[in-house]
Amino acid sequence: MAETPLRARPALDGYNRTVGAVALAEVSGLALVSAAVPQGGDEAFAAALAEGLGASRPATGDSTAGDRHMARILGMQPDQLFILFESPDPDRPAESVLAALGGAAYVTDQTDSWAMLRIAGAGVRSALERICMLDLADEAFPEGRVARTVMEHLAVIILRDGADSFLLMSPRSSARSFLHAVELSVLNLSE
Amino acid sequence: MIIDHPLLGPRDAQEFAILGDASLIDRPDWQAEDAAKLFHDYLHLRDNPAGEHRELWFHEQGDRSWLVVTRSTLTHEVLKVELARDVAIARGRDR
Amino acid sequence: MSGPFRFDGGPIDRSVSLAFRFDGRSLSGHPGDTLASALLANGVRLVGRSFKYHRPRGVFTAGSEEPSALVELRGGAWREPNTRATVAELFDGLEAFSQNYRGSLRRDLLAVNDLLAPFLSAGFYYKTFMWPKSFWERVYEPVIRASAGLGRLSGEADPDSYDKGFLHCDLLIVGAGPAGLAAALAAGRSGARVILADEDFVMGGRLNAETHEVNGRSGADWAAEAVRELASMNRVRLLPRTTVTGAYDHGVYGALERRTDHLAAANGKPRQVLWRIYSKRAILAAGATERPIAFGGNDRPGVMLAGAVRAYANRFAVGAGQRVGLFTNNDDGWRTAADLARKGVEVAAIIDARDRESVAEVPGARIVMGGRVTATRGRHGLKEVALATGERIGLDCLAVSGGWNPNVHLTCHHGGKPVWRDGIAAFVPGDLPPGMTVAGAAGGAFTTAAALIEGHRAAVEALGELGLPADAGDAPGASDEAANVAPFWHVAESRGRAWLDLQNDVTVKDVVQAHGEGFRSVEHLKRYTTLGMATDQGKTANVGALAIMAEQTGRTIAETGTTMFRPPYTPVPIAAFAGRSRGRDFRPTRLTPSHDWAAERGAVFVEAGAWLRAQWFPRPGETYWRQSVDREVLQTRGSVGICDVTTLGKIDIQGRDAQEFLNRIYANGFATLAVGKVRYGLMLREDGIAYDDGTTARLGENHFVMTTTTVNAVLVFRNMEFARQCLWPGLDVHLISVTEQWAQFAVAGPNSRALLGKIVDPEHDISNEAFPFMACGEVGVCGGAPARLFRISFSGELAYELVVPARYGEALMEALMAAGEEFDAVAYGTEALGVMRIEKGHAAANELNGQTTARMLGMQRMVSKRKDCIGNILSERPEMNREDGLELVGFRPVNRSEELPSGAHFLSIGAEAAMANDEGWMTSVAWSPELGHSIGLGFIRNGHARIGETVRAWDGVRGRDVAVEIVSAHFLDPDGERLRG
Amino acid sequence: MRYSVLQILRQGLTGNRGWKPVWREPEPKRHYDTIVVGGGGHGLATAYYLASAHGLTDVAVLEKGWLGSGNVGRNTTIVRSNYLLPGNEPFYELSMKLWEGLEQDVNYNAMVSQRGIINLYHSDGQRDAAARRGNAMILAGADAVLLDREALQRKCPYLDFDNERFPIKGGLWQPRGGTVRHDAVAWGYARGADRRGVDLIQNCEVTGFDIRNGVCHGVETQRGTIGADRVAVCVAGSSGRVMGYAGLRLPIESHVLQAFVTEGLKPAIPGVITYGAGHFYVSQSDKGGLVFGGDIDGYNSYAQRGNLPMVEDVCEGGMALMPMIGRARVLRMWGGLVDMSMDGSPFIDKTPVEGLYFNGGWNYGGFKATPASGYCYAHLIATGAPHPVAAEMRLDRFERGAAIDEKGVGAQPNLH
Repeated sequence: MAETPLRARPALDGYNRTVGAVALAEVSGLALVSAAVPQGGDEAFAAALAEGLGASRPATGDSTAGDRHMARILGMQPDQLFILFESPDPDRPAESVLAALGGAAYVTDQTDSWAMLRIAGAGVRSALERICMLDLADEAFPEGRVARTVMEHLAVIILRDGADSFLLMSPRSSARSFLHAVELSVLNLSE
Repeated sequence: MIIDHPLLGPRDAQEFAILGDASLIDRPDWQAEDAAKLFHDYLHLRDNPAGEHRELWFHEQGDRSWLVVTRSTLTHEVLKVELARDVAIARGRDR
Repeated sequence: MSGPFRFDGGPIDRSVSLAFRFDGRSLSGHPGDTLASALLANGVRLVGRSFKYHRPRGVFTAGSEEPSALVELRGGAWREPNTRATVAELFDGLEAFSQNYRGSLRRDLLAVNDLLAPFLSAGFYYKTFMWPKSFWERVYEPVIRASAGLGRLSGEADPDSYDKGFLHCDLLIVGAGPAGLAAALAAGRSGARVILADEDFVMGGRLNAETHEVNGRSGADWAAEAVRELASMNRVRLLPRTTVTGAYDHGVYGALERRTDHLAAANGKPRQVLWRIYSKRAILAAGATERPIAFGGNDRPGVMLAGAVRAYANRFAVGAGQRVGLFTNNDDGWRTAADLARKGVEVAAIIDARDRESVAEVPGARIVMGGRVTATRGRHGLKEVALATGERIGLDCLAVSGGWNPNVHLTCHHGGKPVWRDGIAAFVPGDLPPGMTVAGAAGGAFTTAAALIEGHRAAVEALGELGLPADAGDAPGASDEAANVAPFWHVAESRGRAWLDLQNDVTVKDVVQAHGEGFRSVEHLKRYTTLGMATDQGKTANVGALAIMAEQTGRTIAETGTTMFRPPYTPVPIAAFAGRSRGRDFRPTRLTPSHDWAAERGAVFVEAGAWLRAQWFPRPGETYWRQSVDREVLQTRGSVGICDVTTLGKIDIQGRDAQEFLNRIYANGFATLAVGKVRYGLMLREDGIAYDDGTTARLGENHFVMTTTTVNAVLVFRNMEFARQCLWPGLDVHLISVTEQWAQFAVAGPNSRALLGKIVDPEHDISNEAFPFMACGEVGVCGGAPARLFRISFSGELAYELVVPARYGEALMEALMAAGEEFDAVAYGTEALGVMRIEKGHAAANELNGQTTARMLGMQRMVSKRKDCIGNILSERPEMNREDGLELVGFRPVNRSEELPSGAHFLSIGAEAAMANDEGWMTSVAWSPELGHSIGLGFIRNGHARIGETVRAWDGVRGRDVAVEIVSAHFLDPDGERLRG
Repeated sequence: MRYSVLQILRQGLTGNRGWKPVWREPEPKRHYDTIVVGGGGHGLATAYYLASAHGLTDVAVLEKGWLGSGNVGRNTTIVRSNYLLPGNEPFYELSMKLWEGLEQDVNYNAMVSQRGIINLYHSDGQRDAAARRGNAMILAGADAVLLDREALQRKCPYLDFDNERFPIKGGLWQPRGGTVRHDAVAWGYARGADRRGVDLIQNCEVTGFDIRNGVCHGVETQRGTIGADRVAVCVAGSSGRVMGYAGLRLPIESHVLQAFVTEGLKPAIPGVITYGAGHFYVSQSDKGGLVFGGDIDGYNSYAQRGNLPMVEDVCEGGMALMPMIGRARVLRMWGGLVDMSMDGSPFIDKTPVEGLYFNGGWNYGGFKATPASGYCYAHLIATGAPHPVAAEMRLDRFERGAAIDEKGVGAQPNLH
C-alpha cells in the first residue's frame, strides 16, 4: 500500500498538558474499529476473537485485553464491540480486523470518529466529577470498565485504563469543545 | 431519575431519549383488512394510565439499547426494566 | 470588642478586623461574622424596607429563613440583590446596600403606602385599576411595577463562572447539627460512603448557637471535634456552605455549594457548584425554624426571634440589644433570657403567654406570666412595648418565640404532606421520599439528646437496609432540655396591624379578610394575600397564618392543612443551574474538517444546528454577500466548485437483512439496488409525513452507507435502532454512525471529473461509462489514501461526493483546490449550495419541516404500495391526499427585478388578504445568477395544474406584495442532462 | 358587590370588614342542565360563557380540589395569538380579543398586560418561518411585526446579541401579547359565573359517569350521583383518567412541565421573550419575579414534579440568552400536569357518548386559550355545533389525516 502524501491531522493536534497532578494528552496512533456480531453468530465471533486477537468477548460495559496488536475489546452494545488496537495498516484498520476475525463480524472503521484523550494523575477523579455523571469510584468503575455517557452535552466514551487513568473518547467534530470541557474541569480544581 | 439498566446497572435518565408507550412495539400488520384503523389507533390512542406505565426509553448516550421501563406515573418509581428487543421477541415480533 | 454590642468570647476571631461598608458607611467586623452579626455589632438596626408598605425592617433571624434583612451585596456587575445579611459571610472589603426604597432608607418616599394601608388590603388590585381600559399598561401597571420588586439586577452579564458536579454516596446527610453529625459519625466510622452537607459555613447547627453540652463538653466544641474526625475519613465528604435544595427522583438531590461567596473575589474559579448527588439513602437532619407570635407592630426593627438573639449572643458574641425583652409561649424561649443575662445584657422583661408559674428566675427581669404584648413603638427601631395590661416597657430588642417548626421542606418535594403533631404544636414530616429518613428537630425531636440518638440510629438503620456493616458505637449523649410549648399565634387584644409575613406585609387582618371573601383553602389564602410568596417562602410566616385561618373557619390546623413546599429550599441563582452552559459554552460546537482552512480564507460561518459551516468565501473587493455567492454559483456551474458536506449524517448499515431493512425504512423501493450503486431515498414518519431524505449506497452484498440530512442525523439513527430492536428484531442488521468518521466533499460542475481525475488514483476508472451517474465505489486518492466516491448531485451539475477519513479532510481540501487551480475551481459555502438546490427544485429543511407529505413534494408515486414501510398506511389518509392539496412548485416575479419574499403567503389576484383566501406559502427564495432574477419554491394549492398562473406573494409582515408566476420547480436543466454528462 | 375605586375607599374606611364572599358555597343539586367537570380556568370560563353568552344558568362546576387549582393556578401567565396554522390561529386570536375585554366583562382586574411577546430567530431559516407565521397571524386578524436585529436591539438591549454560539438575528413581535395574573382569571370567571347563578362546587371529585345505552345522564361524585342532560369534561392533565371512566381512549398523554419564578426584582424585562436556540421563555411579573419556563421533562407523569436535567436545561437557555439574569435567584419551581396531544393542538368536541363533551389536549399552552376555550366549548354545548374558530379541533382529525401540527414533529407528544 502506497504511503499517501495526504497529511493526517490529529483531532486534538497532539494536545499535551499537565496541570498540577493531572496530565492530559491526546492519544493518537491507535485504530478503533467496531465489530457487530451477526445474529446467531455469537459462538463464531467468540472463537474468531480468541483466534484472531487472543481476546475473550467482554460483557457490555466491560473490556478485555487481547494478546495481539495491543488490542483492547470494549463491550459497547449488546451486539457491538469496539476494538482498540495498533493497526498494521493504519489506513485500513477495518480490513485488518476483518482479516483477524475472518468475517465473523461486520466491521466499521471508527478511528477518525473519536478524539481520544487520556486524563491521568492523582486528582483525576475530582476533575472528572465536574463533568461525568457516572460513579467512578473503585467499587463502581474498576479498571477495564467502559461506558458511553454524556459530559457537558457531549457524547463521551470513558474507559478506565489505570488506577488513576482514564481514556476519554468524544466525537471528532466537537473535539475542541470536548477538550475545553475537560481542561476547564482540571483548571477549576487547580490551586 | 435513575434507570436501572439490565446490562449496565443504574444510569441517569439524562442519558436516555424517551419515545412513549411500549405498545408502539405492537405495530399492526400492514396487510390487515382494517390496517388504516389499526395504524391510527396504534400511533395515536393511549391508555395514559395514572399508575403503572410501560414505556420505551432509548439509551442514546449509552449502549444504544431500547428499553421497556415499567414505571409509575404517580410516583415515578421504576418497577422493572427490560431490553425492548427481548420484549418484542416475546411478543412475537421477528422479521 | 469592636462596638458596644460586642461581647467577649465566642468563636469570633478578634485578632483580625474586616472592613466593610453598608450604604456607604465604613464599619468593621471579624472573621466568623455574618453581615447581619457585624451590622448588629455596630448597632445598625434599620436594614431595609418591606415589600408593600415600605415599613422599616431590621434583622429578624440568624439564618436562611430571614424575611427582612435583605441587601444588595457587592457592586457593579457583581451586584447580588435580595441577599440575606444573616447568611452572608463577612469578608474584608464587603460592600452592601439596603434596598427597596425611594429617596433614602431612613426617609423612604414610598412609605406613603403605609399611610394608605387601609385601601391596600389583601387583593385590592383585583378590584380596581380597570377604568379606563387603556390605563392599565400605560399608567397603573408601570407605577405598580416600579414600586414592587425588591433589589435590582445589575443589568450586566454575570461576570462569575459556575460549575456543576456529580457525587455518589451510600448516605447523604442533610444538615450538620447534632442529628446530622451523629449520623455522619455512625456511618463514617462504619466505612460507608457518606456526604454531609450543611448550608452554614461552620458545621454544628444549633450546637454553635446554644450552650448545651454533648458528651460532657460544650456542644460547639464537640461539634468541632466531630467535624475534625469526619474530615479525616476518606469515604466521608464534608460539604459546608452547601444547601441541599431539592429532593428529586430515585435518591437524586440537588445541592448548591457556595465556594467563593465568602471571598472578596472568585479569582477565576467557579463561584458556586451545583452538585447532583446520587444517594442510596438520605437522612434529613435539617433542624427546625423558630416562628414568631403576631402582635401589633411586631415588624419593627428590634423585634427578633428569640433563638436568633441567642445565636447572636452565643455564636457571634453580639448583643442584639442593650435592654432586651422576651415574649414567648414556650420554655425554649427562656434560654435566651438566661444566656443574655449570663453575658451581662440587661433582660428587662419576660412576657410568657402561658398562664403558669415562672420557668426560671432571671435577675432584674420583670416576669409576666399569662402576658401579652399588644403594641410597639419606635420609628426606625423598637423603643417600647405595650402589654395587654396597659403597662409599657422600654426595650430596644424584643426576642419572640412562638415555638419551632421542623424543617420538613425536603420531605415534601415528592408530594408528601406534613402532618400536625399536637404535642409540639407543629407540622412534622408525612410521607417521605423513598430512601429518606428524618432525624432530630426536622422530625420534631427538639432536644439535643433526642437529635443525637435519632441521627445515630437513622444512620445505623440506613446501613442495615443497604446491607452494609454498621460499626458505629454508641450515640453521643446530651442533657435533655425542657421544651413545653402552648400554642399561641397572635395577640387578639392588639389593635394595630399584626404581621405574619414580614416581607410581603401580610397581616392578621388580611387573613381575616381573605376568609370573609371566601378565600379559605390554604392555597387560596396564599394566592390571594401573597402570604409566603416572598423570598423566604414564608418559613417564619406560614404556620401562624394557617392557625389564624383555622380559627376563622372553626377547623383545626390539621384539617386546614398546609401549602406545598417545593424546591429549592433556599433560592438558587439561575447561573448556578446553568453552570458552564452559557456564551460560547452554551452548547458544543461541531466543526467540519475544512473549518480551519476556510477560516484562514476569511470564510463567513453560519450555525447549522450544532455545526458551524462556511456560508460563503468573500474575496477581496466583494463588499456584499451576494457578490460572493453569485460568483461561487457561477464558477461552480461554469467549471467546478468544492463544498464541505461532512455535516450530513452518515450511517453504516450491515447485515444479511440490511437491504430488506432499508426497504422498510425508506418509502421508495430499495429491494433492487445493485452493489456499486446509490439511490435517493425518502423517509416517512409512521404518520405518513416525509421527514428526511438522502442517499444510500450499496458498497457490498451486505453493506450499505446512508446519508441523512444534517439536522435529522440523530433522529434517523434513533428511529432505525427502534425499527431494528423493537419492530423487526429477527432481521440481521447492524447500525453504526460514521458521520464523524468521514470527511465528505461535494465536487460539482462540468469540470468535476477532470479535477477528480487528478486526485483519484489512476487505477480507478471514473469515466462516464465506468462510473456513471449514481455509481459509487471505494477508491484511492492522492497516492493511496482510502476514499469512497459517490456520483451524486445536489447542484444539478455533473458532480461527485468524495469521502476520506476525517483526519485527511483538511489535506484533501487543499489537494482539491490545488488540483482545481487550472479549472479556476472555487470553494463554495452553504449559501451557494442553497441557491443551486433551489434552482434545481430540491426540497431542503424549509420544505421538509415536518408538515410535508410525499404528495406535496410530488413524490407520491415513489411511495411503494407493494411493500410494508414506515408511514405507508397512514400516508393514505384522505385529508393528506386532497385533490386541491398543496404542491411544491417554483415561482418567479412577474416583474423580474423584484425580489421574492420567503415566508410570503399566496393569494389569488383580487382576493382579500384574509386567512380564508390563504393558498400556501413561499418556502425558499434565492437570487439565481444564471437566470438573473429572483426565484422561489413554495407550496400552493393545486400547484402543478396552475403553472403559468399569476398570484400574489403577500408579505404583510414586511409590507410587501409581489405578483409572481407559478412555474416548474426545476428552474435549470429540467431534464437533468448536466448531471448525466 | 361591584368592585370599583369607590368600593375600596368605602371598605377601607370601615376597616375592610364589609367585603362579601366572592362566591357561594352551595350544596350540589340532584340534577343540572349542564355539568362542567373541572373547576380550572377552562371549566370556569365555560360556565361563565354558558351563563353570559347563552343564558344557561342551570349549570354546576364540579371541582375535586379548590377553584382554580388546575393549570390556571400554576403557569407562566403568557397570552399570545402567534400561531401558524389555520386550525389554530383564528381560535387564539379570538382568545386574545376576549382577553382584551375580560376585566370589564367580569368586573375583576386580572391584570391583562399587553406588554408584547417576542420570539427570537437566529438563522435565515428561522427568519423565513417567522415571516410565514407573522403573515399567517395578520391574515387571521392578529398583529405581528418582524423585527430585524437593529430594531430588536433597541427594544431589548439586554439580550446577548453576539452570543458566541447562537447570535440573535431578530424576532417576531406580537405587541398585543403579554401576561395575565393567572389566579385572578379563575377568580374573575368564578365570581362572574356564581353571580349568574352557576353552582361552583369545590372538593367534589367526579369518580364516574352515568352512561346508559350510549347516553350520558350524569356523573358520580364523592358527594353522590348528580344528574345532567349534558356533561362537559374539562380536566386538562386528568383527561385520560376521567375519560377512561367513560371507556374512551384519547390521543393524549399526561406529562410534567416545570416552571420557575425568581425572587422579586425591580423591573428588568418589559415583555415576554422566547429564545429561538434553546428552551427558554421569560417575563417579569408585576410583583417583580422573573417567571420562566422551557420544555417538558419528556416522560409521562401525573406526579406534578420534575427533575433536575430540565431545570438545568431551562436555566442554560436563560443564561445563553440574557446573562444579566445570572445572579437572580430561583425562588420556587413547580411541575404542572399537562395534557400533551398527538399533534400539539387541542380538542373541543363531542364524544361518541351522547351528552358527553370533551375539552382537552391543551399541551403546555392552555392558559392563553382560557377565554376562547370556554367560549367555544360553551358554544358547542349550547348550540350542538362547533364554533367556527374551533372547527378543526376534533377528536377524529387523526383518522382523517388532518393533524394540526405546528411544530412538525408528528405523533409523539413529548416532542411538541
